[in-house]
Amino acid sequence: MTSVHATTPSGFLLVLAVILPVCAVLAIVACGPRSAARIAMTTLAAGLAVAIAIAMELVAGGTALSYVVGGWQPPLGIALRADGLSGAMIVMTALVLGAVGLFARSQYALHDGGGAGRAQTTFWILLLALASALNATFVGEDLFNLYVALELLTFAAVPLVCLDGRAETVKAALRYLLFALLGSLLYLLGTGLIYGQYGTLDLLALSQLSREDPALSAALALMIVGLLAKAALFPLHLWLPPAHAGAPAPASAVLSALVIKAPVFLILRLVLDVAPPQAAAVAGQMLAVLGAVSILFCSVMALRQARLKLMIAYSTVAQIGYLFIVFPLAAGSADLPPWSTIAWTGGALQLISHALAKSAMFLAAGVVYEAFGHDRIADLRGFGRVLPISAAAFGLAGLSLMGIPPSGGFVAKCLLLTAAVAEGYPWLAATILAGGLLAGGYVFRVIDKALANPAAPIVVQRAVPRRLEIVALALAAAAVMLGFLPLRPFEFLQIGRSGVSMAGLP
Amino acid sequence: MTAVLQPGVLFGLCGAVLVGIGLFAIVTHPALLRRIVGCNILGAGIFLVFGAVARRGAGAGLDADPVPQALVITGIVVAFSASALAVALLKRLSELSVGEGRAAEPAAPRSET
Amino acid sequence: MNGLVDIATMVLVSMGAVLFLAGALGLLRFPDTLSRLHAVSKADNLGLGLIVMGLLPQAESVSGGLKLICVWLLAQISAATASQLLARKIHRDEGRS
Amino acid sequence: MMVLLDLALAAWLLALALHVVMERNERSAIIAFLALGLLLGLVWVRLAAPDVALTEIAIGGGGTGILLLRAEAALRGRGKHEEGATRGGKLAVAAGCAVISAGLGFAVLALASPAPTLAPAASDAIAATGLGNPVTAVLLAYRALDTLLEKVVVLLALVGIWSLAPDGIWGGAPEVAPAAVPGPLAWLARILPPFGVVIGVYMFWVGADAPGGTFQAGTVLAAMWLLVIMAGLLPPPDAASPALRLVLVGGPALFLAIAFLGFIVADGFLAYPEGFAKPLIVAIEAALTLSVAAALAMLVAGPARKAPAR
Amino acid sequence: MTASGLVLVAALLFPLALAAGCLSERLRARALGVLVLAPLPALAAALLVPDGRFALFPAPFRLTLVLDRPGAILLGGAALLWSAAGAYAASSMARDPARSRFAIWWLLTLAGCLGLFIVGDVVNFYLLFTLASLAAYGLIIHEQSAAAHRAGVIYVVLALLAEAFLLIALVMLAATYPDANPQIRSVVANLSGNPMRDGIVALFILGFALKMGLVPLHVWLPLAHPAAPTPASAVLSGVVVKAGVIGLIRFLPFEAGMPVWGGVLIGFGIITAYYGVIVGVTQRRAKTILAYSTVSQMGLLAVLLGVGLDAADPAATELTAYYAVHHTLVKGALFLGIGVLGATGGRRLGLVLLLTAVLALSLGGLPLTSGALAKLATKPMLGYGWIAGAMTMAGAGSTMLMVHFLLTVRNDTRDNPAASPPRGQLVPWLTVTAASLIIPWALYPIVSGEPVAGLLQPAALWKVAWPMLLGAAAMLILLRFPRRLGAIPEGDIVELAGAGEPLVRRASDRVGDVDAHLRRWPMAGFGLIALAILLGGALMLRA
Repeated sequence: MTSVHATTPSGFLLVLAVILPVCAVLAIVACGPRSAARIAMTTLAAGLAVAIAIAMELVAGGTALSYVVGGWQPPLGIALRADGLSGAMIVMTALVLGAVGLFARSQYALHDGGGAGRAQTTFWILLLALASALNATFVGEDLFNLYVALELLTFAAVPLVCLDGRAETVKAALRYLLFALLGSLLYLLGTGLIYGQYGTLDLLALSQLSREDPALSAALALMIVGLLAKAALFPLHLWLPPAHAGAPAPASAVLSALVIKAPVFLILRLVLDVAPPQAAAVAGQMLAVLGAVSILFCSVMALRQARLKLMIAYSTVAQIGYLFIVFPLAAGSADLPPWSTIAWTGGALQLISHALAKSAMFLAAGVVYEAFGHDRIADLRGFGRVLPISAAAFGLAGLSLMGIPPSGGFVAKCLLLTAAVAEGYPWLAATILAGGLLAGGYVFRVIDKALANPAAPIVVQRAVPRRLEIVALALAAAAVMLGFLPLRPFEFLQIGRSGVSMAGLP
Repeated sequence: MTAVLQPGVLFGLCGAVLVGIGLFAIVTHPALLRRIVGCNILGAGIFLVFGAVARRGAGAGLDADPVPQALVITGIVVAFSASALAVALLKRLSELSVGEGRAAEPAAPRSET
Repeated sequence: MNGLVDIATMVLVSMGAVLFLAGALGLLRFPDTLSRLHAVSKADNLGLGLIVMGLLPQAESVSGGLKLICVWLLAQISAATASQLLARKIHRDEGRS
Repeated sequence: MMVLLDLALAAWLLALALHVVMERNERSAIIAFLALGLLLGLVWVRLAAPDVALTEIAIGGGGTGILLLRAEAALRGRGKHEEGATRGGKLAVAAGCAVISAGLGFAVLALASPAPTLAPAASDAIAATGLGNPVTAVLLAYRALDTLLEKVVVLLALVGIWSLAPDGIWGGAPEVAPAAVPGPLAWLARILPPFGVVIGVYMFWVGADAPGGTFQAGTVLAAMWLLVIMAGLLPPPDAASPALRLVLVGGPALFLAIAFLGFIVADGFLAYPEGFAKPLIVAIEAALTLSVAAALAMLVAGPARKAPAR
Repeated sequence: MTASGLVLVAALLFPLALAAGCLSERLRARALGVLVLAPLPALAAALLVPDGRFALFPAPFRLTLVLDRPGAILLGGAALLWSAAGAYAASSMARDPARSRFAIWWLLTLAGCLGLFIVGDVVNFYLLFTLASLAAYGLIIHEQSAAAHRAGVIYVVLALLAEAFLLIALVMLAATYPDANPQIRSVVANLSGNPMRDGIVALFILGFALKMGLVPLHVWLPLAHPAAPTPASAVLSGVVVKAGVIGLIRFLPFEAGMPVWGGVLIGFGIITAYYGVIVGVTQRRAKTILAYSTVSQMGLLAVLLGVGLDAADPAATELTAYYAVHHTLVKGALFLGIGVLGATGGRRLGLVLLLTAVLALSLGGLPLTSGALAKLATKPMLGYGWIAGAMTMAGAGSTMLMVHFLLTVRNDTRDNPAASPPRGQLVPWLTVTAASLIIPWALYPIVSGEPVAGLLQPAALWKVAWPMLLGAAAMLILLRFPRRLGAIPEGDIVELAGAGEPLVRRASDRVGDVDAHLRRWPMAGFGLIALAILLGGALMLRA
């Protein structure tokens, strides 16, 4: 193997990012529910510190962080590696999880006094497991290790869906589990084929070894489609709306904001790092078509929804579509590798700003649900009077989804649009614009209700602590703040990328 | 032709067919329990492909490459955990909908989604 | 000497195999569940016993032989229990119907 | 001769799999699936993978089988049915599956030749671990991170299953034993466990150097424990009971502790200090075996049905 | 940074700072009172800052503020109207329970609107344009009536559409440009070399025409402007529509000229000018009539810009700005006047009516008023061809519409001798009225380059007087057909969209059906298999 991972001095941070939450899971299982929330919050804070440390190391060093686990070099052993994109993902994950943790701490403390009940304890365990699984996905370099991480993710996400134990959420969870399982099995199958062809599962090595051959083609097709099933891209989105709409608000927030990003991230790595250039182009075109259809179709579906959370869930499927139209736009060229293109930055920014905006939206919707006991949009007239902060959070997050300046979503869409125009993809440009209009439609439907005069005096069923609303607002504000990034390729996302001699280049 | 009859190839092909059979069961069978069984068949087929890969990689005094074999062991445990979770969900769902069915809808509950 | 042992092994294992075959035939041909059960458990117990006996001389070590006997014993126990449980179930089902 | 056996095995395997899919009666299908598990065990032997064969028979066939059988019994008559595919849909899906199988077969046939392998690397590196079984070396040394995370997966599945209990009885015990324990079962539960425990410990112990290891041993132990509980000889444990939780967490915790120890005394995370690799690995395996046994048994037992005895 | 630079920054940031201040409870309670102050820095900038250019905030923000002649003219008039309308609102809405919310939307719209006149870089132009567009929604729906909500919905849909057109146009404009956020001037100068220039210009015209309300994209305007509270109507109709005008001024290549697109603008402008009159005379509500008059006047502005584009004449932008500022002040004063008239009775009523009549007829070109000045100033540019003739006839049409308006408001006033308008409303109205009469005189020599004395010649007077008389006469004839009233509903062709509604609904239902179908398990499973085969097949064939 020509490529050798070498542990960098601060590579142990990657191990910590993956393992710290695992330690906390074990501690909660061992110690019982009493201290669950405390352990979880401490760990999330530590996770944020680790994430920031990773980002700072990346900026300071300008190269990727690597860690060879146990000193066993790949292909026999497993390596972890974080480049700029991974670093950004890790920080985003830590931020969103921290905010959701704060939200859940108040919310779950609300329901019963001790916070030692079934849903509470399980929630904290699953949240920490999610943190570990997401970080493992973002830093994994080994395809099978990534499979285990994906399964960990699924197993943490599924019980979150049916935390409230109602029949319909259990049904949604089962459907989610089966479809995700199907997806990860297809991924595993592809892993087997790749091992059989190249004798390694290390992504760095594969990026140099991969050639166009039938085994790799079959493997890539299976893996990408399997991951699509987990990412719920149209037309494989059957499980997402009921699952994300049925889960408790903090769970929906992490599911929509973070969990479906992990398979997307892996598809990105497969297409850009593993697939040979021609194959990457073919797969990229197909993914872009699916992404475009997803944007248009599911935005219309979001417009049609009568319930707030279902609307947000459909909007997630639509927004995921934007991440897939990046592939042909970021194809790059001989002198401009993909990660120097503006589309690469736009895609990454879309990923991050959607995570922030969507979690804010779900949390705000959770506050609304908690306050009114329902989330039927038609009956929410004037909720802005009662819950002004939540309405503001929803509105700000909506700005980002619509791509209205100044917001992260705007910068992302503007970059993608520029790329679409410059690369000669008018249909993608039209899709981006139409998607923005439709998003405007469904966000506006809710805002209009929030500002309307209530038909009858509003009755709030349960007072919601202000803290909950402020968490949602903070996330939405973060999504808007991203809009002050400059409109150009972002250097941080290129860290560690140039080291990979690119498979996508001749 | 004889190459196909090597265990390393034959059972790989066998695994490929099992994958198809498992997929068919998962997608078309109306009973949820049988879909879980289908997942296990699909899994078995995938593991056989791994096994074939391992067998082909015999060398250095070993009859097979130990790495894919170890992966399969991990995979089997994960698949079992998945089945257990799915079965538990299924049981819970049936309990819940029986309770509901008595209360609300006497007719056969038709799936809502 | 060796030849004699080998012949004994062959004979015993073949008889065991025949018994298994008979059991299988019974499973297919007998009219009702209880008699099928009877055929299978009888033939299998005996067949397995014969096979194990036949293989014993071929064992390379004492512990290997012990393992073989363990296998037979465990199979005996589990088959007996399983047959019992099945028969019970059939009995109860018939009583109900 | 062996080719014929292989062909027969393959044909039988496929026929049985088809039977599992086509059979109308749920119970028969599941029993056929159990048989499929045994058959797969044989196939794994033919693929020179005794470790996998043991795992497949113990977990893939046995564990999953009992899980499914229990589920079938619990669901009988009210199993959830969703809409199936229409006739045309079935045909289309069947055609699609056939194409996938064909493509996959083609890919398998087209795999690189000579096959790339890590067998030399694995056997070269095994000296450093002091182990004799390369599969164990892969699981607990080279790719120990996978194994560690996989333990968390199992634990998480258990947490997920436990979370399905109704609020009031969360933390209670599952219901495993039937209302009236049949005599033969009770008899078996008295006779078998001593054997089973010996076999389990043996499997774990030889795992370092010969086929066997934590999963296989853990499954046998789990089966014995379940048997005893099913026969009503021991009560099922409360999910909240500290002893159970400690056993569950013990294995991964020890694993983690030794992994972190690697930072101080060896090259880093999950690295074993030279010369101590084997004893440390055996210690990890011992703790993991117990954890796996407890976790697998609880996975089969399902969520709580009785309020915790507090 | 120089003093004039500071003033420019203050013009943009002061209203935003006030809006931010409204986060505090205490300030929010008094928010209505500061509305009059918010545009003062902008007014100061328009008066004090000479032609200047100040780039502020280097990378990564790159906010550039530029004040040129057309920008300054528009900024001054707009700031004056905003200030006066703000004072009016402080009085008329003092009892409104939702006044603080109104004030926040007001400040945001104001910041966006005034900022547009001075911003010099592409990204911030778009940002402020969006701010002005979306914040205006809050003003439109303020009264919360069903009509207001309907107007708001239609407005937002079209505003977002305009945003989309502009965004793609800006992206296409800047895509080939190395700098991510270039100056508007430099990209427009490079436009002629851009292979996509026709598409870009078409999209700009589409986007800004939506904002201006050119037919057939005007439907939101006659619905939205009357729905808002009176002071908001004044600024919406007076200033916010000018966002489209300044957009066209900034982004169309007047130096290089584009005859084809100039012709398009002229065509749409003339159609709009007549269409606004024709539909306007059928309306019953005074505010709606004024809104249609705005539509018609925007058509005239489009013609002016079209002529400039056609002839590659940059001076057209100044003349357009001059015409626009006349319209800003007059239309603002007319809307405020409706409010004042409603509160006036007795002897003063006649006086107020007289003043209103002068204002109204000014739009038609009453000699010695701003309207006459604007028409005379633009005459030379139009030449003596058919365009000039069409414009003159449009002036006659304006007179018709204004006579109709005057008759309508006179009918609406109830004679209540005791009523007298509060000073808080009267003074702002009088201020705007006075400004509308005086400012154009002051600007005339600068813009047209001719002395004011020329305006007093009898020939010049007659030039503007005869179309007026023609219009008035036509209206007298039209009065014989009272059934025309109400013949065309407010928002005219938007009613046609209602016919399309079942179609849209059916399409949407179809999408829902498809979704339900796709989300069935076997279907999704089949989708998964099919995708795998497709992708695998495509990859293998390539391999």
